[in-house]
Amino acid sequence: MNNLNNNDELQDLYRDLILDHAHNPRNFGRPDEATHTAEGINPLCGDKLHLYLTIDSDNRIAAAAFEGSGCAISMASASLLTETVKNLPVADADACFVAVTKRLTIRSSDSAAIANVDFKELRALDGVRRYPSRVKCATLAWHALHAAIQHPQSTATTE
Amino acid sequence: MNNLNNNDELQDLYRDLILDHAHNPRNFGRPDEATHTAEGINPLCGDKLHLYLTIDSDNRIAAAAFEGSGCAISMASASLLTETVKNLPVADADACFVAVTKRLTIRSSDSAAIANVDFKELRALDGVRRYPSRVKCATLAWHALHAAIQHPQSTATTE
Amino acid sequence: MADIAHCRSDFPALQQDVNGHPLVFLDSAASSQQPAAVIDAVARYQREDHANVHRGVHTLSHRATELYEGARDKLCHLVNAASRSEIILTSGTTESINLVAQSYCRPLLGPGDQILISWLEHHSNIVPWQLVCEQTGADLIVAPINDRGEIELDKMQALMTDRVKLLGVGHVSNALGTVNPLRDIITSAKKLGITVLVDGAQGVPHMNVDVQALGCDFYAFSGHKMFGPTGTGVLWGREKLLEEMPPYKGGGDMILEVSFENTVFNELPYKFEAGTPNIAGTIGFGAAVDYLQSVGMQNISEHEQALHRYMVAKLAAVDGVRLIGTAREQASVQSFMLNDIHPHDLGTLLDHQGVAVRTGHHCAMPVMQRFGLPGTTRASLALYNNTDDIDRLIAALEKARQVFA
Amino acid sequence: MADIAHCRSDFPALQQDVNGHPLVFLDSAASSQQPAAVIDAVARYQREDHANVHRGVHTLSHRATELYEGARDKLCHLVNAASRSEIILTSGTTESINLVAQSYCRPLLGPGDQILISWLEHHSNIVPWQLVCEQTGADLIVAPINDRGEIELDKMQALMTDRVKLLGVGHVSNALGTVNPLRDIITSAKKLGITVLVDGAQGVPHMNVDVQALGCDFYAFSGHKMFGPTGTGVLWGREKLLEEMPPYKGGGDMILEVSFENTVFNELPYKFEAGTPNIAGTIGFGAAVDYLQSVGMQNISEHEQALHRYMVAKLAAVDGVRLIGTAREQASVQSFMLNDIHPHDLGTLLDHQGVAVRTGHHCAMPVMQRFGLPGTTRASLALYNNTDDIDRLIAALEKARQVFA
Ligand SMILES: Cc1ncc(COP(=O)(O)O)c(C=O)c1O
Ligand SMILES: Cc1ncc(COP(=O)(O)O)c(C=O)c1O
Repeated sequence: MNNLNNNDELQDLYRDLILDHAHNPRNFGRPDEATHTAEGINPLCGDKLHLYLTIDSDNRIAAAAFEGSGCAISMASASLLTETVKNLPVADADACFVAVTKRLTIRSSDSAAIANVDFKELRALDGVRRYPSRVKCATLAWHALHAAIQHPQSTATTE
Repeated sequence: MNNLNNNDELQDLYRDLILDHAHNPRNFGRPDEATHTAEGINPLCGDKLHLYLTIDSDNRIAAAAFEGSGCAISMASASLLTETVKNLPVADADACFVAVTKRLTIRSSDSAAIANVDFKELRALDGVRRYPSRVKCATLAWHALHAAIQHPQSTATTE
Repeated sequence: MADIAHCRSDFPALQQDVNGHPLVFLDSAASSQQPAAVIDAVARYQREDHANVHRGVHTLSHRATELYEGARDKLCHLVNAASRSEIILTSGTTESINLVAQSYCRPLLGPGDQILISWLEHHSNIVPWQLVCEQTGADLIVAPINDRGEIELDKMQALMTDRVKLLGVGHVSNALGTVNPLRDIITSAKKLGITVLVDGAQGVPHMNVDVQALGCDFYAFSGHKMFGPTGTGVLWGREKLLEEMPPYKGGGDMILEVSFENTVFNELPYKFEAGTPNIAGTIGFGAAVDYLQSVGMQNISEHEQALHRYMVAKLAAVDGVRLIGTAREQASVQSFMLNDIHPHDLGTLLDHQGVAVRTGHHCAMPVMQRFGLPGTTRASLALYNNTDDIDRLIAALEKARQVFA
Repeated sequence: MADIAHCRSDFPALQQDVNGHPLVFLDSAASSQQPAAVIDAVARYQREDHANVHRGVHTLSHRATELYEGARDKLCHLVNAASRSEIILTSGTTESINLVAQSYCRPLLGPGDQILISWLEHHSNIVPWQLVCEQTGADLIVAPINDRGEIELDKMQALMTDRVKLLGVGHVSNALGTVNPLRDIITSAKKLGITVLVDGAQGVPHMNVDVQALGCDFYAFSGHKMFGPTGTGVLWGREKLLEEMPPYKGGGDMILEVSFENTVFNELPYKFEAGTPNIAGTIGFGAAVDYLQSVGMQNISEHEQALHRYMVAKLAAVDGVRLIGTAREQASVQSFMLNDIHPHDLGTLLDHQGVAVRTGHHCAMPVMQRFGLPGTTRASLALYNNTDDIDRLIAALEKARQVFA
């Protein structure tokens, strides 16, 4: 009933790295202080998260944390996000938002366009590209990042 | 393009008697006095007529007249109605309403059920049975008759 | 179990592979598949008989009107309405309920008045009342449910006072499958003269419904949950109430006469049907009624009940499965959790194995909040499901557990 | 005349005999026929891809959502909306206009305020305003038309004051074919800051529509007048206005979050789309847009204009024919009278010869009153009509005159 190919694909989506971040999210919790916050809501999944950023006077992200609940994909993506943007200049972090959302939504043939961003661990999210209905889960935290950078207090949704 | 059969059918609907009544309606106009009146509206055609009855103390229809505008079928039917019910006891007139509406709407095999009413000139309306969308035109005045008998002042529609 | 196994082959959508596996469709509570008879009735209408209804004297217009009004007659008989004037054709349950909220309640309500619903309701039987309460200053009050997912009848009865102007309650919960004790609820409400609307979106597809026997005042349902097309639905209402209500929308067909001084509304049911209706969809809805009746509502009920019992037993035996919704009377809908796997992840893992379930809040967020869950996984059955489908679901759950272990 | 003669064979309904004659269909303004491509798109969707949209993670639900939202994108491009958030999917023009009346106007209007329309309007662009005026105490005022059936622009302009809160005007009159001078009307209204709704039910099927270039605020149209299914339609609105409007109906899909304390509405366009939408119909609507664009709106316009000129010349030459509606700019719709034959009798006589026309008031009773007529006979053309159809109409009229002579 199941063929190998299918199992491969599933394991591609739920890679160990994803499951690890989902089960043990990094930088989870509400920090005492934050200069920028955003709420992210994905009505499809009922995913809901708060992203907290501390942007210092150099326009650099000194700290990033999140809180919330959702599916493994959205939790892992948020966890990976906090690790990725920490210590990045704000402009670079926002570039990551563009790069990640593009990477997950455009066809692979176009991927050259975003080749200049270093994805490292973020590649673990690639499996989601085969599951269009789950892309929103993976991009939710990134939309919240973008919203927080634009407006210190805001709400982002994926619809 | 036209076959005989078709022309026959059309001439069956627009018989000379119908066209005669439509062009020269009998008992047309608003009488000075009437004991029972009803308005009939057929929103499909925009047909609109007023029926005026004078019912005497014997419960007999002493006079019947109508006023209004509409298609040839509805005008002819109203004209024929006024001639038919004049001098009839109210109960017999109401029986005509039942008989005519049934005759025009039920399948011919059932027509035995209404064989006891004498249709005379009303047979001219039979052609309408082949044009279900026009049956309402032919029955409008009869619905108004029934309404007027039930409630001295009322409105009937064919929807 | 009534033998209606052959019905499955009537449904073209079920004869396909999804993600390399024969499709197991367990999402009929969201929207059911259509038998070929319905799909073909719609296509045939469009190929042969289409024209606008009601106002034409030409042949196609007449045929379209006959087919469209014929569907109304079928729906009238299906729920045993007193007359076809009581069958208002709408775009679905949601619109039917909004019609009652705006046309019946809005002119009636003021501060101090209340609308009573239950904690089990679908958003379509919550938000229209919230909107009209905000518009009028009335209050929405809510009867609680117990841990099995049943309305607490005594608490609901305690909330019934003469301040309550309308009680809105579902026939069957789409999230938990609970069949509500409509007779008790309606009897209590009627003692106080409270008008009752039943959200029957999940009732009509699963059981014989007789609106006159139920004793409610309004009953709303959708075509697409009972093998008919989307964009179709019914509001049944008592003629006396419908007569007194002002029209909901204005437009063509709902009027007898329009002038700038004075507009005369049409008779029932047309007073509530403004504009060109969903003609093809309604004809398909009529064909769906024919289909349901040819299989037999009683047979459908028995088949679904037996299959539901089988599914519940199998699910309960899966390591880590927790059933959500364990009402003593349940339709063929079952929500559950598997360990702490988020329903959406589980949905993807099942889909990957060709098993289609719905995951999330099922448009019943208050129910989810009541159980402290972000959502559930829900398997819902229709006449075309069989024990193989359940076995496939169980096997897919076992596999999912392994991936997340 | 653009050569699109081959298109006729795309429409199955036109390949039939009616009353022993090949069908001549001249009733597209009431509802158009569908090309096989649309009928098949709907049937294919039901056979292969159906599930409820938006909230499912399984494959069919995803496919259905993609197809449904894909249709929205096509409609967005068709009328050149600024964004897909501005395309509200409704059940038709009538619902689109009611939405604006209830959601935009009702909170805004009070005694002394006015809504301005023209004498040419369809009931769907009259009655919704009458209802909201009655609800709020505002007044409906009406710009007159001249004997050609054209809006008297100067008189309409004279009625535009700062008391007018909304101007509702048709793009094309369904009764008389008049193409209204939208640019002049909208420019004048905009100088005074008046919000403008265009009833485009008869506009989109016949010409290129660019809502941004028009400069109006709302534009409403129906699928079934442009070769798509019944029960589908669009309200286009400026995002800024739509953002500020409260929701129209409550239910599933139009909310982000529901609780009994606080319900958060969804973003545009979903805020206005409560409940399961007409999924199959909307997918068919998208297929109809594809079809229109494959033929080319410019080609369609030219073909219809040429054919309309041919028809008007032929009709004018028939003894006893009186044209009703002789505007200088007309779409391919023509009303007329033949002697004193009642339009319904004429309709039957034509139907009998296989010629389908619409007869009556065309849901525009004020226009009929203006011309002192109970109704007219109306022939309306679409891309699939040809000169043979017109010749058949003319021959049938001659015959009808003989019967009534
Ligand atoms: C000009 C005009 N406006 C509005 C409508 C109403 O459209 P619908 O019936 O599709 O809602 C129509 C068609 O009947 C029309 O021709
Ligand atoms: C119990 C219940 N009520 C109301 C609805 C709304 O029905 P629709 O979306 O067809 O308007 C549904 C289905 O979604 C339902 O299950």
